[in-house]
Amino acid sequence: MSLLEVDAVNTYYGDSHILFDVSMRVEEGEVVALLGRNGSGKTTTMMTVMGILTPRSGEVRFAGHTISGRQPYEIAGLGVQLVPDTRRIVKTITVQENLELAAFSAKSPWSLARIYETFPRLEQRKSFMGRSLSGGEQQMLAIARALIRDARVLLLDEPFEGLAPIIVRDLLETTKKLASEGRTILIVEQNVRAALLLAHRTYVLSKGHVVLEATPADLEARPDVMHRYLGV
Amino acid sequence: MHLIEAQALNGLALGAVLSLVALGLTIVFGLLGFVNFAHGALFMVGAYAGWVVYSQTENFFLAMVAALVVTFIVGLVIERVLIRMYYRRPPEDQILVTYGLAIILVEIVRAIFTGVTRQMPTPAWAAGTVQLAGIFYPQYRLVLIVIAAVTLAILYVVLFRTRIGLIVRAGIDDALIVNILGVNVNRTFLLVFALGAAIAGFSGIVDAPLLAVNPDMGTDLLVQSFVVVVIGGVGSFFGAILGGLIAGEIISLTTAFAADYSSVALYAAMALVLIVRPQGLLGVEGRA
Amino acid sequence: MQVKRNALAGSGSSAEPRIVAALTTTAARAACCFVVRNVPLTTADGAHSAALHVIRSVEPYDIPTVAWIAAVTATLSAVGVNVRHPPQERVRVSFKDATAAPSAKRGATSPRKETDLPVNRTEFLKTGLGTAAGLGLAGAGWDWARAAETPIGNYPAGTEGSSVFVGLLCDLTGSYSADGEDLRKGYLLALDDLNNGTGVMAKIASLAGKKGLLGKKVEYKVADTETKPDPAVQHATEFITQNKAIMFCGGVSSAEVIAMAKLGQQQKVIYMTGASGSNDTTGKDCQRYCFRSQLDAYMVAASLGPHLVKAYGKNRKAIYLTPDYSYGHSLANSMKAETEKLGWKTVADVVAPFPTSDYSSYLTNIANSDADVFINIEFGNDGIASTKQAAQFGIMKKMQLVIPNISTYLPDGLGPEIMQGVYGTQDWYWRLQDRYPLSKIFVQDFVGRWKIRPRWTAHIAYAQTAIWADAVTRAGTFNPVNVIKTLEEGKPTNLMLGPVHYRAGDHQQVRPCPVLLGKKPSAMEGKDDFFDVVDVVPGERVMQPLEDTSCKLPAYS
Amino acid sequence: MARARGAIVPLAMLVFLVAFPTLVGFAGGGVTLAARILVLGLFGLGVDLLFGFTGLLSFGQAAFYGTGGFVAGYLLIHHIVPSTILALAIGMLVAAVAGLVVGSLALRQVGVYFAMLTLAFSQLFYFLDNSPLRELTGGENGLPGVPRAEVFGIHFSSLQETYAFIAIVYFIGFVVMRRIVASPFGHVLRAILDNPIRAAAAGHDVYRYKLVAFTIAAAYAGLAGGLLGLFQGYLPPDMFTIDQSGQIIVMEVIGGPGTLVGPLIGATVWIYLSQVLQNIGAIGSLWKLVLGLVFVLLITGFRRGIAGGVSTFLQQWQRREPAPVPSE
Repeated sequence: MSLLEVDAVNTYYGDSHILFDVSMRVEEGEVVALLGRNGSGKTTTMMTVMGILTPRSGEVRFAGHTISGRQPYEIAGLGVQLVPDTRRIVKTITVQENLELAAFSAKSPWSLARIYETFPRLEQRKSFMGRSLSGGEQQMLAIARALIRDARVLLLDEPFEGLAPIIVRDLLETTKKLASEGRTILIVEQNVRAALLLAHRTYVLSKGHVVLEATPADLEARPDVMHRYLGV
Repeated sequence: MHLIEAQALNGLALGAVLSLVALGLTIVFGLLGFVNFAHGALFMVGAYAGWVVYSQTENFFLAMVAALVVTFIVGLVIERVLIRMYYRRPPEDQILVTYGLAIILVEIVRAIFTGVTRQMPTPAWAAGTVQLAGIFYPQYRLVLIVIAAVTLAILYVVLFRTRIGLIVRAGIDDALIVNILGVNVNRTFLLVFALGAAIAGFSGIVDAPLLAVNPDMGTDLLVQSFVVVVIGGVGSFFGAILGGLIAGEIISLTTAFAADYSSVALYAAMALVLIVRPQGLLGVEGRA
Repeated sequence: MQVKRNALAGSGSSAEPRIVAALTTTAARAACCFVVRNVPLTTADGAHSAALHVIRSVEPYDIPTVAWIAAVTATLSAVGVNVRHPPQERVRVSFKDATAAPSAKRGATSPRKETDLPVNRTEFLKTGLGTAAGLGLAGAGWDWARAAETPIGNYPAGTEGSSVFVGLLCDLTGSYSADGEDLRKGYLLALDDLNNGTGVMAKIASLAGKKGLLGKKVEYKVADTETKPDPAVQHATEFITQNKAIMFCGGVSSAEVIAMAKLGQQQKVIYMTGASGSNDTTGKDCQRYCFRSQLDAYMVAASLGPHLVKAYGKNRKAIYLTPDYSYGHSLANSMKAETEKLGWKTVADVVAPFPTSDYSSYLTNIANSDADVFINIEFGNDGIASTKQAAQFGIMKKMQLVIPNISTYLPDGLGPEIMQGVYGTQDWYWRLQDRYPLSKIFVQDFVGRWKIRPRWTAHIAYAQTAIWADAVTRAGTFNPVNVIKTLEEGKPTNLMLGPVHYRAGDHQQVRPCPVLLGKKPSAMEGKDDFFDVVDVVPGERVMQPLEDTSCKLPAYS
Repeated sequence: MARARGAIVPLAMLVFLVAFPTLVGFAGGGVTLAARILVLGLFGLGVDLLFGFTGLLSFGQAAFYGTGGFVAGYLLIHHIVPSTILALAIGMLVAAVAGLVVGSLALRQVGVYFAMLTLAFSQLFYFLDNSPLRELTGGENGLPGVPRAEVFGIHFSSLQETYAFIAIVYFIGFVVMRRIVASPFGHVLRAILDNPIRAAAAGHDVYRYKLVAFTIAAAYAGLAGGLLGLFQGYLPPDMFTIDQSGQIIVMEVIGGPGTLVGPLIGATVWIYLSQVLQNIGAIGSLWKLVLGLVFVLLITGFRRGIAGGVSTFLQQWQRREPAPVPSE
């Protein structure tokens, strides 16, 4: 049994049909990349898994529980944690409060010290308001919030988007480290190269359909697919 | 000259009550994302709950407790029965349902207690006047300033020094991420709605010795507290206080010079704030 | 997709000319139907042929347009617009009709100037579809005795059955809902007494031993004015047009009352006011069809003033808190004039906007003045809030509080602690039962029916209904002109305050004016025993001279 | 063909307007009640453009209703303007200008904030009417003595004639509003209703479109206000109250937003129910409570009001046939 299973899910946004029978799985300890062009349904998939959107049909299962149809906080309580593409740092509270907020409901949260060890930059900024952080710092904080909850699956939605290359490199290192520690990660990334560096396995989405499941090596061997679906 | 100071003091007392009422409104608005048009009705319900207890016991503290408890419970019930269904609906629907709710609350109170204005006297221990720099000033108004200040201080501690306060403040900015981070926001919504109702009810009872206690007493105050929220900035704790004080001073000081225009001046000030700083004096940009 | 959006955006700028064009063409189309004045048109067929005529004249239009015009024309004819005659002609025709054969032409326009108008009653009697003209004729045929009378208002249409209808306008919701409820209870008691020949009604000479009015049962309905003039006028209009009300009554604020009085005059239906203390009601806004029983501001001042001077001495300094509306100003001015005449000085008249809930700014000025009498003109809930706040400012420790017109439930909202020693007036107070036997009967009956004592609004309701019933009986007809003339004769009706009548010149009731003084809490016998009746001033002594009222009563018809 | 079909609704409306007083008569109301409902229906057309088509919930429409009414009424009472049409037009224009000013400020905000602002601004108008301008507006007593309509030498003097006049104005207002919502302008408004951000992304100046819609709604409110004065000969000060703004919104919601006829249906239901309920002995003064409950139930259960519910039903009923091409 896979840790996370998405089974023939159809999701609507208002009246528009976004995901068509999307199925995928993520095994324990695996890093899976979700690839596809803009508007192919990657973020919608993440939101469906997190419970922000409820599928009209199909099921999402996590560690044997059916989680589709449940509230985000319940899903988070089971150990799924989304790091949203817009980061959603709470702007009106401090960095430390952002972390405390995330830690409240976790079963065995990391200590703040451990987080600050992983992200020293955040410690320097701990009493700053969320709104004053730079983009890279925000992304760090967003990932840190998920880590402090010790989530079993991290859903990283476009973690590298809009960041300076040097920061991307840093974050990539951090993410690699997390993966090497055996953390399960589902990552959505426009930056295909970065995603392929990290992932054990990939799914390619196009117009709401899963069109391909492949290893990074297989995918790189098929420039036609890369070009057609990923624009690379 | 000393009359101007007295008017400033009047403004402070009026502003204190307005701040309190507006705070309840702004917290609910900030977190739940909609303005509670039944806030004025809850203010009235609080006054009536307090009056019922006061007329039995003649104890103003018990009356305050009753107002708090009753409106808190009314808030819980309303959220569970009605408001809950509206979280996923457009904000316009949410306004409308609270508008309908306001009618229902007012008419229920009228049906139970009739339209006769109820007698809510000044508590005996605060009925006198004190002499301040040569002018006589009602003790109860000073008490009112103190009650409002203490209540605001308690709310400050709750909001800024407790876990639930952190959740509320975060939720005001972004309720979804709080949900994603594993916090049961529904429970928080319930609590905050009831808290907002209780603040309204509490304001109702502490303001009752100044007002005519009747079913329609909340209407004017509702609109004034909207103005306070607009001036101060939605969802902002200090915005509500600042807005309340500004509104109170505008009303009192204009009255001293041109009574005809005291209400007009309030709305003109609101328009001015909107032109200069649309998000309100202490509001965060990009909200609402 | 993108292209389509751009197309929409591009053509967006041309929307306004199109709208204007639409407006113009539609207006032109609608206007067409007025052009066809000379087309004979009396029935539905007439409308049809008129439409055909229009079709011929507007051939360039397409079918739907013509259909619209036909339908508009039909609308007009159906609802009774006289499309045939220009108005001047119509007036001429009706003059002739009125002199030659008044009885047969009930459906015709009565002779009057188009300008004074707003309502053309006789046309409205036709009720829409043209059938009522026939009904009117039939009605006239049955009653030869009255056939010679010109129909007026709802007379005789509203009196042809076995019952007549009276519309009751009460403030059941809104800020005067308590007073309105009291008013309602008073009306219901009065009308049931009238129909059953019981209670105070049975003590009125002309009504004794009779049930109903002129042998007819008096039906009624209650409508809620919501303490606002607009719903008041809406419901009153319905009572007049739909229920053929022969009289309507009620209203608690002067604003409602003045608006309804205007309506009564317009529709030629008698209106007996509810609570209204403004001088304007029988002053600049007085109406031939409106009668007011409550003390006006002048009477309040004139009956209260001497008592104030007697109680507090001459050479006093008074300060006023006045709501900024016409009633407030008229009461404040009357009080000022009266007390100044008796030697008092007016320190200031502090005017607060209406409505106000926080009076601190105004009270600060009052508290720090050197006045020794505080005369609070504020009424209703404003009166309660302002007086409570004044007490907090310690004003009553320094000054004597006077509330010239004590609103119905003001003592309940303020409590006896504040009310003790306060001078004021009310239209009526239940303690008057000790002086007037009919007041005693009234209180008894009211308590028997409603389990609470009547307040002064209930008294107004009962008294106004009774006086009207007396006048109708003495006139022997429901014809409003005769009833008004009977009321204007000034023959008194003996009621809860003894004999009362209306002054012919302004329709203000000449009636005893009770002066009240708030009781000590310890002296109260029961929760609503707030006052001692200090004096009852005969009305004749305190009436404003007619020439000062600026009242010019409009015509009877 | 398309044109003929386009005329069906106006035709049906005309037939309805002819029959309306009779229908109201069956229900125990008079032609004045029918006229009042039409006035509210006209007022509601603007509210529908705002709320039903653009998604703007204004709680301050009473300000424009009152402004239009009092301006037109004042001009007519004091014979400053001899023509009814001209007075109505000036009232409408002043209301529109007031709408432009209030809108340009209030539309800086969206959603609830906007609703609060409009409400606060309408309070400003209320206080202006009541205190500083009371010499002109009659303050709390309102303005009596508005003469009946006279157009091109025709006097609309009886109640029936006044109804006809109001029906004609309503009809014109209805047809014009139909044109407005079917125009490219109306399409953009609906796009804003669907998704303001997408509409802005498509290059529309959302603020300006909203402002135009707000101004049109204010003009309709002003015209309706003028008609109220004409038919009851009196302008009540409560035209300016929050209650008035709230009531028209309630009517809009009960009737069905985005349907144009919604406010008319809502006004009919509201006024009819209030009259009926007031005359049920056991309910009497509780009528407002009952209506409040009905309103809350309606908004909870039937988002699209009565008209919306009926049209949904009809659409489902017609689904077997090929659906007519929607206007978008």
